[in-house]
Amino acid sequence: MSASPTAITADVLDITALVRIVEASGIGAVTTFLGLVRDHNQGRRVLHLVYEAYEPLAERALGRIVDESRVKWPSVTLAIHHRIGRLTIGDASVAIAAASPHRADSFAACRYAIERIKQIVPIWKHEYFEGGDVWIEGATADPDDQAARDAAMRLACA
Amino acid sequence: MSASPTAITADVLDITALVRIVEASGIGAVTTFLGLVRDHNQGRRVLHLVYEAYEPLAERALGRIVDESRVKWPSVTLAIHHRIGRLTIGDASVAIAAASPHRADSFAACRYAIERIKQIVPIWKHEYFEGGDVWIEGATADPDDQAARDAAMRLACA
Amino acid sequence: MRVAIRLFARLRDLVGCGELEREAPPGSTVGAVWNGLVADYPAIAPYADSMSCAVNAEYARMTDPLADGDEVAFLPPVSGG
Amino acid sequence: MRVAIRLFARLRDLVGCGELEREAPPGSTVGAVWNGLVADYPAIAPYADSMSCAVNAEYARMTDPLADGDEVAFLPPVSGG
Repeated sequence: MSASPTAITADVLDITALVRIVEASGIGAVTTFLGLVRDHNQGRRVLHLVYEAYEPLAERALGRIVDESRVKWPSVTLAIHHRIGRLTIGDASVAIAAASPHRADSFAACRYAIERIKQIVPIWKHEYFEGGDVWIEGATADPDDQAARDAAMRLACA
Repeated sequence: MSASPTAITADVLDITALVRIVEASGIGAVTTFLGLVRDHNQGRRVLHLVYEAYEPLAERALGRIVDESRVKWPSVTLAIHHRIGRLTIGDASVAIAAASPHRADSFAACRYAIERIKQIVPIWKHEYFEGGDVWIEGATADPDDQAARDAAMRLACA
Repeated sequence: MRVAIRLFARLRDLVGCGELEREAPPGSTVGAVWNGLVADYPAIAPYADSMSCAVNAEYARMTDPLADGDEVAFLPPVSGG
Repeated sequence: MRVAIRLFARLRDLVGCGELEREAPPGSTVGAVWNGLVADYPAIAPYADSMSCAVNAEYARMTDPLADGDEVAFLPPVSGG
């Protein structure tokens, strides 16, 4: 597993290793988030997913999210790993760890991170379900879209 | 480590094992929280902590929190392990995992759980710091105190 | 009747013991047992305003009556998490 | 000048290829390269309203000018997480 705070990786995600990356003296709270592949989506029985990324830009977008978080929550240390390639039901597609002296900030930054990932990181989910396959298309990625940032901030356990 | 969803334990807490307890088919999101022993508290340099519990009541109080969560977020599966005994800086004193089909509920239930733990679980922290030691006393435990429940709910990433 | 008393954290330190037994008249309340304890250990009196109590490892009220063999616990404000 | 084009996800599937090269007049914008691509592959036209673009792995605007050797990427709505 990558020891970098941000990574796009084909490796299995390891939440304990991610926590180790953000741990530091003075830390009292770590909030983590794992996104897992669900067995159903919009009424379809999902068989597996293939995640694809525009890797260099995806890495930069993760770094941007870390920077945005640092501006809002200076005491939070954030790590984000997103998996690519073939994933089966129950596999973790994304893992986030947010460490801070106090818990309010770790919860907020962790939630903000997953919302922003879904908005601006160039990764695509190819869903293979019983009876076919489909590219999932979510948000038009625009890191400068202030309305999207505001929406993520509102959800950030404020 | 205990495979039970709730436990008061002297063992090292293992967040990956806790996630495994709550994982199930249909789960798309897992939020976890780890409380770690900080090196400072209220200006004191902390050396180590000793956590003590009234174990049978503490186990029941954890079960009560799980029940309260189930009423509010029926789709969430919650696991809570609290460590007792001697802990040093950086050790995890509490680990929570909340799994649900969608992330809003997993964040909310996880935050609610840590707030309620601090309100109603009969566990006490004995802080040994540079120059002395002190029993930390927080909340008067009253599981029926509706104002306390409401306060926890307000913080639950609503 | 005979009741077992459990004390925790600083309450235990003030009394110097975490497990005691006391004789009490049948039907005594949790509060009556507490008052008897305060008579023996005046230093714990201030906890009357901030502590919780439990009977047989269930949260209880100071007005709850006790039965022979009950375990009553007095709990300082908690600090888990 | 010569630009490299990167396509992802369904955009790539519609074109049948994820990496193309195109000749373009000096100073051509990202939008001009896109329009050339749409002329060759009309099926991708609807993405004009929902996609993002990047130049040399940085988010860009359709009005940004390109230089020789640039890599321009067209990105359908994202679905990570």
